[in-house]
Amino acid sequence: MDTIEIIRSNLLSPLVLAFILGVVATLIRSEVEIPESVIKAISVYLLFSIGLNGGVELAGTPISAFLLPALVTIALAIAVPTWCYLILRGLGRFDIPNAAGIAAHYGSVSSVTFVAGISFVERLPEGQNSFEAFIPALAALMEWGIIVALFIGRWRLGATQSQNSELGRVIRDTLTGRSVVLLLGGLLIGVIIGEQGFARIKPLYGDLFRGVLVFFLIEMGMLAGRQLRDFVKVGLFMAVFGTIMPLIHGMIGTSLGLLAGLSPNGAFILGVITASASYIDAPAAVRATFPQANPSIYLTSSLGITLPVNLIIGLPLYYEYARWLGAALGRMEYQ
Amino acid sequence: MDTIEIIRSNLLSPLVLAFILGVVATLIRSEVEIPESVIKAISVYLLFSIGLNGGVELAGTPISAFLLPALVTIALAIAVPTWCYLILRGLGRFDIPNAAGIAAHYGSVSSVTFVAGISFVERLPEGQNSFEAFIPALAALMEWGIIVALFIGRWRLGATQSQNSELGRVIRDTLTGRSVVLLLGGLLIGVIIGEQGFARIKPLYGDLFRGVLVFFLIEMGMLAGRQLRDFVKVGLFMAVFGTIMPLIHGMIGTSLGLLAGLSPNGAFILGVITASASYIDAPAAVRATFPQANPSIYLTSSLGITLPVNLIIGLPLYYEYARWLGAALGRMEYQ
Amino acid sequence: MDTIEIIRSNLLSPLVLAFILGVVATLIRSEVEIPESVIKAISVYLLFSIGLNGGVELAGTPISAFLLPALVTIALAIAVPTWCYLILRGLGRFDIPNAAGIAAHYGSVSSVTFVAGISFVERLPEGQNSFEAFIPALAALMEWGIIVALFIGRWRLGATQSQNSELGRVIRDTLTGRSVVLLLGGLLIGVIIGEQGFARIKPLYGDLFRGVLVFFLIEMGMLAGRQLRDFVKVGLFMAVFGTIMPLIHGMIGTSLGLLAGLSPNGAFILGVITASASYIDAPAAVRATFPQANPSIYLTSSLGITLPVNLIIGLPLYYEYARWLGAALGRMEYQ
Amino acid sequence: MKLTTVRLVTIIAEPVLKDRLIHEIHALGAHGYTISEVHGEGTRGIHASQWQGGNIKIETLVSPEVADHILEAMADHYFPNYAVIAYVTDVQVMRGEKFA
Amino acid sequence: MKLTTVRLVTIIAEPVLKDRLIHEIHALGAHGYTISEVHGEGTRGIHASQWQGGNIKIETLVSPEVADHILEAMADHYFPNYAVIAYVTDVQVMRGEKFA
Amino acid sequence: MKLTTVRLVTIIAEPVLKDRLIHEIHALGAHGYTISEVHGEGTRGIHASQWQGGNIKIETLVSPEVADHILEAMADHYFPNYAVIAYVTDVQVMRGEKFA
Ligand SMILES: Nc1ncnc2c1ncn2[C@@H]1O[C@H](COP(=O)(O)O)[C@@H](O)[C@H]1O
Ligand SMILES: Nc1ncnc2c1ncn2[C@@H]1O[C@H](COP(=O)(O)O)[C@@H](O)[C@H]1O
Ligand SMILES: Nc1ncnc2c1ncn2[C@@H]1O[C@H](COP(=O)(O)O)[C@@H](O)[C@H]1O
Ligand code: NA
Ligand code: NA
Ligand code: NA
Repeated sequence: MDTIEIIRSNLLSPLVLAFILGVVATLIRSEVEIPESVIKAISVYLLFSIGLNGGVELAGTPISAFLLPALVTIALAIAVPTWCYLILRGLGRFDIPNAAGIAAHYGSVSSVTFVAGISFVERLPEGQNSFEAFIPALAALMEWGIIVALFIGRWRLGATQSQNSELGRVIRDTLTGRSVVLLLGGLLIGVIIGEQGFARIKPLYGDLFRGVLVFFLIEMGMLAGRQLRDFVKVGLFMAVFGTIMPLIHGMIGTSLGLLAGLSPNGAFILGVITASASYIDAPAAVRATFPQANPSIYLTSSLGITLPVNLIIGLPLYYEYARWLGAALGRMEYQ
Repeated sequence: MDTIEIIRSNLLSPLVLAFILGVVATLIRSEVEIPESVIKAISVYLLFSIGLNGGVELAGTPISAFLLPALVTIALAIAVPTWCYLILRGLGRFDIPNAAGIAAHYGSVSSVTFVAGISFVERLPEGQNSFEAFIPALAALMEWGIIVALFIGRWRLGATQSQNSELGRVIRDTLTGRSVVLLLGGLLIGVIIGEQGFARIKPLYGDLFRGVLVFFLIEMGMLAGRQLRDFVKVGLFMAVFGTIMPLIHGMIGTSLGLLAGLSPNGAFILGVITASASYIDAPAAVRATFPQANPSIYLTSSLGITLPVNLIIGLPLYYEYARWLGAALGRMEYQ
Repeated sequence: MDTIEIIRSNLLSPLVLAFILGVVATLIRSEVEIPESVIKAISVYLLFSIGLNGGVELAGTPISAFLLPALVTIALAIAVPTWCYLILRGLGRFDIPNAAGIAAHYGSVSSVTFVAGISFVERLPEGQNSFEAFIPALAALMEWGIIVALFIGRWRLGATQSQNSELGRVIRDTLTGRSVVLLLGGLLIGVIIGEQGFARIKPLYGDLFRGVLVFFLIEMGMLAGRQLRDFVKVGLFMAVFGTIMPLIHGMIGTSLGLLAGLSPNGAFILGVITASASYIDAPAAVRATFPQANPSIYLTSSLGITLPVNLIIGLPLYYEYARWLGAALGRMEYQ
Repeated sequence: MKLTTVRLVTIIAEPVLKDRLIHEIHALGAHGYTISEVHGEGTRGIHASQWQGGNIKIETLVSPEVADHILEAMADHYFPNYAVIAYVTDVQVMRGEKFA
Repeated sequence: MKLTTVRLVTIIAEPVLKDRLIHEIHALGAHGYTISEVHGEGTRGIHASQWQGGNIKIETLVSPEVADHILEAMADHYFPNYAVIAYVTDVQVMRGEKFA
Repeated sequence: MKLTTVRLVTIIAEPVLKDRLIHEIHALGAHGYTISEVHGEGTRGIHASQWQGGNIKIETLVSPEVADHILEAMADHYFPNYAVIAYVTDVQVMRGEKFA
């Protein structure tokens, strides 16, 4: 498949089509409603499934194979929010709270984009669809990007405000946040139960995964659609930022992943993680730490711009790039 | 199988038994509770699944095969509410708002009955269980029956009231209503992704369908059970109307479907669509347009009478009729 | 497998690990949240599935095989709350309402523990994992234990209070309670539809069962975790009672089951039912009948102590005991 | 526009009381009520339905006499043993007769 | 601390009216509202959305004049045909200008 | 029947403030609270948790002094940067000491 074909095939995948259905439903003000409680339960399911599946595969992976990718991920979790902050301050002319707030979003992970990236790989033909089993742990590590951004902001603001206690709580909340606990908990359980224990729960955590994700993406599309309406409010700079940054981050993440020894598929997923912008954990953390930052800006750009950009163009792009660079590095053949 | 056998086998199908379990649970005031949010999510799933499955099959169907059935459906969406209105005014002695309101219910589609009809066919032995893939589009067309009934009522009342703007909104709401968007959206996605794309999400949208429907019908039974208690309130005329009309409509829909060239199975489902009385979209639309109409009447008759009549006697009856007429028309052999 | 091995393998089963994940998530105050409405729907699903599966198997079981186990279950539903009451009054020095209230919990059934027991058996190798199909009916019978305990309390208190009407309603509520209706309703439907009717809904009610139970247990773990915090409040006596009583009840239930002619697996499940302490139906019934009893005590001990004890140590213990006693009685070979 | 003053009685209670409270306020003369799901904490701490998600809140518009009767019934039947609070306030309505 | 008295208008209505009521109270001068899901029973008994789970409750803090207009609009447009009630009461707020 | 007048403080806020507000009203002397999930719109428009479904409403019955302290704390800590409103009204309760 060439690049155009990959983009086309992603665009016409059930996942992206369901997302678009959700966007369209919102734009024509249709009343399709998937209740919030079901969506919450589904996102628990998706994260736990990914952890589980990773854990089951993990058996036998030497810890050494994990070290370099983990270090690279930590480096990204420090570097990405930092340079986002600098760009937002320098080019974007945002004040400290807004710059740090937006940086927290782009420095951490959007679960949906991550899950869609995994699903993108699993959809590939047998034999080309494997990736490193410890990937969920990398996603959990990348959540630290939130904390890095908040630290930068607090430091630049000066710690005069009485919100230091708040920051402590935010750090704890990030470390024990839903995605971290479910990804790591699932991973651990997967390791312990192994193939055999997994076999009996695979109908739920394996076979159904992709279908549930499609269902979930209808709602994500509706969410993004609602934010799209606020598009004009964010201004031209953020529109460009929200479109370009994920693409750059995706390439950087992929490149570093390959250099750290990940397979092209694994590096692709690391690229997706890097490119994605959180829209659940980051908003809550930023709201608690920098209430003066304007939520319209960071929500609209991460949900209304970056999420669709990643799902629609980003995934095939990073994937092609990973294959190309992988081939260039002699890691695989690029047809 | 002869007719009695078909009725018996429908009565003893998991679907109908689950429905009856729901009715009984309500009558003995048991506290079985399936929360509303889950039920809402399930109905999104059911409609989307039907659309998807239809779409996947649709590939290769010539558009011409769709034309005549579509015209017949539109004709039914105009004729059924009209003649219901006339009967309700003439024989039932209802005032204009009530007559138009009830007509809107019987002129449109009950998703549950429709879905149960589809499931009725799919349960048949391999080789006898296929039907036209574009059927979901017919169900979406039939939703127009609501608008027809509302127009009739508005016209007879005279447009003096200030609610003309309301009518505009009701039309838009009907056209972009949940069932329409999910059925057509699913259909389109199904066409695009085809067999191959569907394969990976089939565990959810194919294999689970029938089980989920059974679960859903427990709740539908409880709903119908609650309405049954108001049975006496609707009066004898509506009790007869709610029992007889679906049977007549079912036969008419089936007959016209066969004449329009549908297979007996397809004609059967068109019959089911025609016979069914809406209890979600219609009540909301009628409430908004004719608030003076009495909701007890239309809700109790569509939910408490017509829904069970269709599920329990209607389905096997229309099916037998379709087979018999199909054979008479030389479309299939009737054993 | 020897006993240690059985305990180890239960401890490392997905079910128990998911439960522990839930406990840990609560203890580290993580915000994993599975909304209540989804949990309610899942518990309907689990009970209905168990009923269904039992019903499908039931065909052909002679009614006589059911009689003795049913009598034994009724005897247990009378004896267990009675002796609990006596112990709580005599040794525990509780007043009448508290003693009767706690007895109601230990005299009836915890659905989760019951479901986990069934799943424990089904996980065994083919050929060793069958059990009597009428088991769900025994669980429904055991719910009577609630009523027995309430009667004892009412009788000892004297019927002076005006709450006699309340008691009538509590009895009705217990008999038409969710678990009873779903277990028996499912059983009946299963009998009627048989293997063939079940085949098409098996993907939901068979294949997914264990995976869904794992999901459910994450939430149960969080629930138990929250109660654990109140551990100190219940005092030493209740801590010992909540730990020891299930173990004794489990052995008694298992023994009597074997004597009544149940297979070792069936006797094991009867043991689990006897050992388990209700935490849904009993609290509601006790609250309505003996409002003066202290809910902290009965909730913490049944949810925070007895539930984990049963899941973690109880299941493998009763199972080993059933196998050993079964062998001793010549019912099977104990390896 | 003619406004009448009626009493709004608000009851917050554990859910096990739901049916009984509804029955009781009807028996005491209320012609309607509105109920919602809430959570809460008071002096009693944990209660039986805690894990099932909280309390119910019942609001009913009634005449002053009925309000008094409801409060008295609450105090007599529920305050001692149940997690429940109740309070009243005056509100203005049109169609005063609907709530009298 | 300066407290201002404003009017709290509470409307309980069947859900089919949701969008219309929100639109109407905005048009009549309310600057905000809070909405929640409730259940209830009144004199009208069953209504169209009963099976969909109840009513909505809209609360809005407004000036006395706006409160009067909202009540009048309720009486004119909704009381005759819909299951709906409305009541008002005085409350104290800071930032009185936010609700004026 | 002896009724005491106490103050009902109602706070409507974005959900991110939940734990903090509960902690704060306890610290200022409230002995209990009731919380519910609501939606709403005000002058601030969109807020961070909009997509997660709305606001929370906290109601607490307190003495007049505590009510004042709560309002002041709201004004000082939350009004400037958060989507939050607060209002108070008088209500009558039995067992006045429970809320003092
Ligand atoms: N001071 C208060 N303000 C508001 N709600 C309260 C207050 N005290 C108690 N409640 C509510 O009433 C319920 C029962 O209170 P209690 O009986 O004190 O445990 C609590 O769960 C709260 O929902
Ligand atoms: N007296 C009342 N007190 C509280 N809520 C009421 C009262 N009467 C009616 N309601 C509410 O208003 C809705 C419509 O009332 P109605 O128009 O009387 O059927 C009911 O469903 C209740 O939620
Ligand atoms: N005038 C009002 N009446 C009722 N609720 C309001 C009003 N203004 C604001 N609110 C509520 O308070 C929240 C925050 O308001 P704001 O800070 O103005 O955006 C809104 O989302 C509403 O739930
Ligand atoms: Na990122
Ligand atoms: Na119809
Ligand atoms: Na027991």
